[in-house]
Amino acid sequence: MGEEKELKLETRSVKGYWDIQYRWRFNTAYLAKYAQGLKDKKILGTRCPKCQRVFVPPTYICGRCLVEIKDWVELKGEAELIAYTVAYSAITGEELKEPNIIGMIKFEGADSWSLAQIKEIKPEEVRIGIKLKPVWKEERKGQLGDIKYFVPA
Amino acid sequence: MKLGKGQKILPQARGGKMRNVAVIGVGMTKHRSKRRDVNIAELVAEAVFDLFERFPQIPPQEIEAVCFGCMHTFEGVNQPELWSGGYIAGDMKSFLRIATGGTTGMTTLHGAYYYIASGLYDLVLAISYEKQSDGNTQLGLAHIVIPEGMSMMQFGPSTGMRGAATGGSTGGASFQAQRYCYLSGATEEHLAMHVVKNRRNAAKNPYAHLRMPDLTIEDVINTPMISYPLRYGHTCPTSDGACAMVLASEELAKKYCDKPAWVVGVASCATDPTFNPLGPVYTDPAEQIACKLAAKWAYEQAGISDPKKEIDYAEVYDAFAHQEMMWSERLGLFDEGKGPEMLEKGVTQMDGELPINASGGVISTNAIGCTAMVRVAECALQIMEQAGEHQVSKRVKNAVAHGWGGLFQFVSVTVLSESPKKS
Amino acid sequence: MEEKGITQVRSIINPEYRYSVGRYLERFYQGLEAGKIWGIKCPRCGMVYVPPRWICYKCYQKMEEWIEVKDRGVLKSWSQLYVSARKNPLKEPVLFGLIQLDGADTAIYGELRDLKPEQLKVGLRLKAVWKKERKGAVSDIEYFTLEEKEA
Amino acid sequence: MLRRVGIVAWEQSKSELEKEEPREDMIYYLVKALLEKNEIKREEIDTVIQCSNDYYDGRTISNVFTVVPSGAYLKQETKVEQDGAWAVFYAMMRIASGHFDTALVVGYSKGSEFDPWLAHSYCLDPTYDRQFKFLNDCSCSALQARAYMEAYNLTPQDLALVSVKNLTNGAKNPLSARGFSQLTVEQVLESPLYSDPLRELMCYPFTDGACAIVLASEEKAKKLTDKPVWILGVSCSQEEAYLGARDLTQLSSLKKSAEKAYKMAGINSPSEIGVFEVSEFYAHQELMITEALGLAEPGKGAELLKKGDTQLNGKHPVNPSGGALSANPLCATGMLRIMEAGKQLRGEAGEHQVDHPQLALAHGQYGICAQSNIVLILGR
Repeated sequence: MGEEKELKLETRSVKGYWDIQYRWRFNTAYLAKYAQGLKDKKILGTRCPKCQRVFVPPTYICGRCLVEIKDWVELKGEAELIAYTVAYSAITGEELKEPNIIGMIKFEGADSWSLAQIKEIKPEEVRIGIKLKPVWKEERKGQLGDIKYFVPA
Repeated sequence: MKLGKGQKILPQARGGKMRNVAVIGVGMTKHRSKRRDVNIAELVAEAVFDLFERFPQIPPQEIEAVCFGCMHTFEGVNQPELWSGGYIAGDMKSFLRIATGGTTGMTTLHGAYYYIASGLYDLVLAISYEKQSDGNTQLGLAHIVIPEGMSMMQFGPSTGMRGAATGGSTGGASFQAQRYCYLSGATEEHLAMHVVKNRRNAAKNPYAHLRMPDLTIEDVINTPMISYPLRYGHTCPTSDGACAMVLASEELAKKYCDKPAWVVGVASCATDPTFNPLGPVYTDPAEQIACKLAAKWAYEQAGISDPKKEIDYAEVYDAFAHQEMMWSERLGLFDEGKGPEMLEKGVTQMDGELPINASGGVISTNAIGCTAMVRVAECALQIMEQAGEHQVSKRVKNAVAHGWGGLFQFVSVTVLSESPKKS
Repeated sequence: MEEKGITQVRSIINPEYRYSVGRYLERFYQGLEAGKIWGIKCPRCGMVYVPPRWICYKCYQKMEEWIEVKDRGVLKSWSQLYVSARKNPLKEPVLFGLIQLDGADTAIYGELRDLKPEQLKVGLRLKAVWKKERKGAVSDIEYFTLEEKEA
Repeated sequence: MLRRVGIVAWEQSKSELEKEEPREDMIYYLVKALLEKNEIKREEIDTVIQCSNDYYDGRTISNVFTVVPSGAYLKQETKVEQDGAWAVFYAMMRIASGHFDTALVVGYSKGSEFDPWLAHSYCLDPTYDRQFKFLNDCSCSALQARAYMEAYNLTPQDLALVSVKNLTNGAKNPLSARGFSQLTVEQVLESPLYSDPLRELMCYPFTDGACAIVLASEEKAKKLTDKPVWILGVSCSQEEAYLGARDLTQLSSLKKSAEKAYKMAGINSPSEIGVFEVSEFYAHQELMITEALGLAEPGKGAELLKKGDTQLNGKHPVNPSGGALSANPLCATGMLRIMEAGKQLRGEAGEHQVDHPQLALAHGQYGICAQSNIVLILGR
């Protein structure tokens, strides 16, 4: 083995599967509270009691301090763009109808960043540092999708 | 790097006497996109045979332990060291199996290092592989977040999740790329320049996958944009391949090898995910605090106080076109923001002052589980002067190898040297 | 955690894999298709492996000496399976075993049919029953059953 | 070994057949309890070794989201994908090398959230073995059980005696997942047949659980606790995978590991060891394990058991905690054995405490039919 012409040899294939049926459990209490806040146009985060860092979306363990986070804070809706990408094709490789701008944004008063879709701006006009604001759905159901996307403030 | 209150960086604990460990043999399979002529165990065996053929003075029967690594969900074989053990002189030997995402290859090598450094063993084989043509890498990678993602679906898809569902692994890297370009001023030409450099280097390495001696910057720039700023030509291939290394104690290294490459610094560091489509992200994906820390610890161990002067060669994990520039800065090889300039000046070329990825790097070859080990293997070959056609012009006294993985959160660093550590 | 909110979700994606069998099993499967069983012999210890493989695990030797073995042999171990790998009851229990073929030093798996569990013992002589239409897969040997006495 | 390494603290999540607590919470509370009870600060931990398996977790790179709850943030973290006892072994080597003074090892799995037998069937060669749909963890072990029983004329009653001993011991261990204060051989032999001769009560229960252990260098161990448990000997080895080529009547790799570990610990005979905590995933394996460890001649494991030697109050108590038949949270199982062995040495095992052991043995295994084995010898 190892010779160039042998490397190209095709031997037959047999199938195999990863067919375990998982029954994963998750602690979603924090996300539920965050989603509920969105219904009232509130952006909620959690604050580490020790290092005071604020996380949005909320998390419940601070890795740096190894403590459980129970304190909640409400943030203003304004956010700053930290990094972004413009997707031209889907995960499947298909070309998208129109380019999709996704930003990493930081809410005012938060120490963490989150991902957000950005609209009403041309890809070539996007700049790091621009201020963004959420566009809310008219009928909010306490779902993550209650924020439709973000637009320049 | 900003650290919170009360956060101190732990120095490496110092024991009394330490043991010197050296790389005395390296073997690899030829990496190709599809190796359908062999099965997984045979692919692994091929790398080990390559090692014993290239370094015939190492006796296979003297191997005491095997450290084995791969990302087993990509191929659907659970703990493949069990199956492969009988193909690699591993019968009745001590086995350790390590998996840490993209860094697996290097953390596996670190396992072999500690086997010997502990004083328990003297001759250890480290192996890593990936046979992506057997499996489904995209689906495998998606399984990093599928469970968490599904748990969130009761709250509906968020704006970010909808967005992040595009681009696969590139989707995350493109934020890092964009952020890095913003911080350093790297341009589209720099990204392409890096790809051209490395794939031309790969043309000199028969074990590499994408070997393109005539690639031009225009060729790269003309590939389709996947996710700004990354184009198709800016991403690594998926390869089948395996890598094997033999590590030895000082006594055996001198017995079995004329010019061993000494392992003088090993370190790794984990943070929380720095790209996470589901939850909050705490740190800049381009900042890579884990890399800075791991490098600091590894240099300290190696007694290197100024990597800019003392490191002669580097192999870094450049899965995407911006990463070689970024990592070389984070590893302290250049000042922050100087990566693009160094690339432009040809400093990192095979005949430059600080050649990086003469093997062609990850952008030319990526069999995920073994990629990080190949970085160390290539550094070792340069020090041992066994790299063949891609041996760099300058003499390599100290080299640094780097691996990266997880959700942009694990970094491992290995420093090799032509002389053992003074103990 | 303080607020209870445990969500349970089930997996829905099952990745599929295509394993290339390599040159050694390729020849083995080709043999099955032709109604032959190929083994391979270690040049050092002389052990004959069925199914064939590249390397002898004991001697770390590459093997190239192909040996055809008989489609009959002796039972080494057996079991009757009542539940699936997910612990769900099977419709019909499956009787299966490890059979060492004449000329081989290792055993192969096979289903056992037309046999009662009480009849089974180590060393029992069995023969392979081949499928009429074979496709170069393990299922080409449909099952093993009692070897009739030589006439 | 360059320096002596001690076990200074341990903690386990209660093993349960089904735990409501999600993975991250289980790990966080476990590590938190371990550090707080033993007054160890997170800053004092130099390296963290996790032990899990992507197939058990159903996640590629399963440690991605457990770095934070395990306290590994900004530490030298790595993940061992075998049984937890190997993770302890690796932690020990890391400390012995002089690079680290302390290590935290965390092993866990949630058997209620995946299909362990199916996950183990993926260990088989996919190009041949896995093409036979009847092969899985249990049915392969049944082949091993049958081959072993045939070789030494053993009966299902002999296997049932192992279940009776371990499951009644398990009832004395408040943290185990399965146990019966009263259990008879008949009851074991009436439990549902899975793969002949293995019945429900002869197979390990799918278990949720986790274990965390802190190790330290000699100097540091003495600072962290006044009752460290020292690792005196350790060895692991792996035999051939293909069942058709293996001698299924004995555990060769365990035999070799035990011999090496005894030598390292300076032990001439296993009878010097006061208590044995072993990973018997199936009832017949405990008999094979006692033989491989040298407590009994080949084929005489059942006799040893019938004599009462391996009982809680016997000459060589094996699995006073109830063993893996009482609780088998994969990846944590070997660590539980180490922890239980440590508890026995410290005299902290409670109702299942044996009489003043000076040395203890912990055994871990993984792979189909205990293909890979590790032995640790512990002492005060």
